[in-house]
Amino acid sequence: MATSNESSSDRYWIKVAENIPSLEECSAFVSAPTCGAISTFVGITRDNFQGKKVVKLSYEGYVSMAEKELRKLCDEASQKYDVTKIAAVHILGDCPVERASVILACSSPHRRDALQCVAYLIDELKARVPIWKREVYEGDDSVWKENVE
Amino acid sequence: MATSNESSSDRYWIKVAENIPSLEECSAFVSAPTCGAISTFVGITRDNFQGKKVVKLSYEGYVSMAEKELRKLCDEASQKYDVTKIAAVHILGDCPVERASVILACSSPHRRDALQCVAYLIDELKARVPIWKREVYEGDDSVWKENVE
Amino acid sequence: MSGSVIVKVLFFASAREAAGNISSTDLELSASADTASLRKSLAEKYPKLAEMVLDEENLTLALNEEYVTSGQVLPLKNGDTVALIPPISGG
Amino acid sequence: MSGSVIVKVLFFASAREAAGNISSTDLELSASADTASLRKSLAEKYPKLAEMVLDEENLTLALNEEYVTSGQVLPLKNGDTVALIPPISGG
Repeated sequence: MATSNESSSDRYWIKVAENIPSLEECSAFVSAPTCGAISTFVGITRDNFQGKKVVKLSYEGYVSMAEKELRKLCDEASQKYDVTKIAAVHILGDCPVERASVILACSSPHRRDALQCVAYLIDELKARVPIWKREVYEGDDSVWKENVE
Repeated sequence: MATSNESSSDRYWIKVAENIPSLEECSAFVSAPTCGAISTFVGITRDNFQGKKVVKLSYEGYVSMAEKELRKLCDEASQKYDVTKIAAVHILGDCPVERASVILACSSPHRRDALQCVAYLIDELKARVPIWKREVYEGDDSVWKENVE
Repeated sequence: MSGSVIVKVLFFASAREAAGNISSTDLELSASADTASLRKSLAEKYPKLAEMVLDEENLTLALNEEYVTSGQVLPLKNGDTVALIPPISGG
Repeated sequence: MSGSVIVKVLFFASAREAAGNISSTDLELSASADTASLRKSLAEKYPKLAEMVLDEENLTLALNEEYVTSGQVLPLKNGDTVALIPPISGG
């Protein structure tokens, strides 16, 4: 599954690229016989923002640092929560409406750790990982977004 | 996708049966152009419990009431959280190690509602939905489980 | 039928096993029957179920697919369905 | 080369646009250069970037793929990579 071009290990599947794995693939990666719970989060392009029609999001990243920050994040999450495996992938380039821009998945023996870990990961990703989103509206107007948190 | 045998509507996909949809199908069902977030939870058969090797779980349900309780649960969750669609499916019959027994998926414009909704759903499902789990160990010993929460 | 009611009783999981693997039965009860007296009737009819069915903490009833809450006593009428609900373990 | 250092500067998102769509450049700086003086050098070299690059709240630096925290001033040495990080918006 994970190729040598990807930042991965037996425990983590980290990827920041134009082609990212599907939700099913991320879920399958984190699945393990010792785990009773998998929790996932998928960030998706919405069709509207403050009354304006969104055509697509376009993502740019400092890829090497983004993957490095994601690895740190996974290490921290693994310290904080009893999780077995983590998938953390983020798209680059264009992301049309209803397409996934980010997929996070965690597995754990018990549900609370899996659920809390995913929530932690998306919050920290939005705060720390150097990736930028340009929101493109109908009529070709666009703006660089900022995560408010 | 949803057939006439299933308890569903445009908003909910509720199913308690031997054949349940996949994670991908649940995620696709809840996806909507207005939604920026999908959160999911998958409960899976683990291979061990307190040192004993688990061969499989076997689920039994009061199906009509289980689906009714799930619908009430979805209605409550929709009141409590800004969610757009919910999938809530639970397997009946045998569930071998690493197979999904329950899949929950929520979609929302923003992540916090989706994440919190899924956590709420699994907690309440475990407390209220009349489904029973028999844990079968190596050597054919088995026991009816109780959700402690 | 005046003077009695017939209710369908559904048995699940450990309750089904204790009742000799019966999944459901129709019971004829007095017209004044309620959920409390039903527990007693079941305890008499299925001795191996007695301890469980008389313990409201361990076995909940559902009347027409609605949980009967702890301490509640509801009258039964002809055609009602009562389910015996041992501790649940979905998920 | 004694007397100066050469650092690679990476420009992202709105910073790249303000620098005239330059993705990266090598800058020769004095041997005493640090992250604060780099901001000034960039402001001079790219006037349209000046307001942004001089505002630590609005543009963070990363030195060799590590964030430079607010108020921190780090020396630069030959071969360092400094990235200009506008407010991030991943997820």
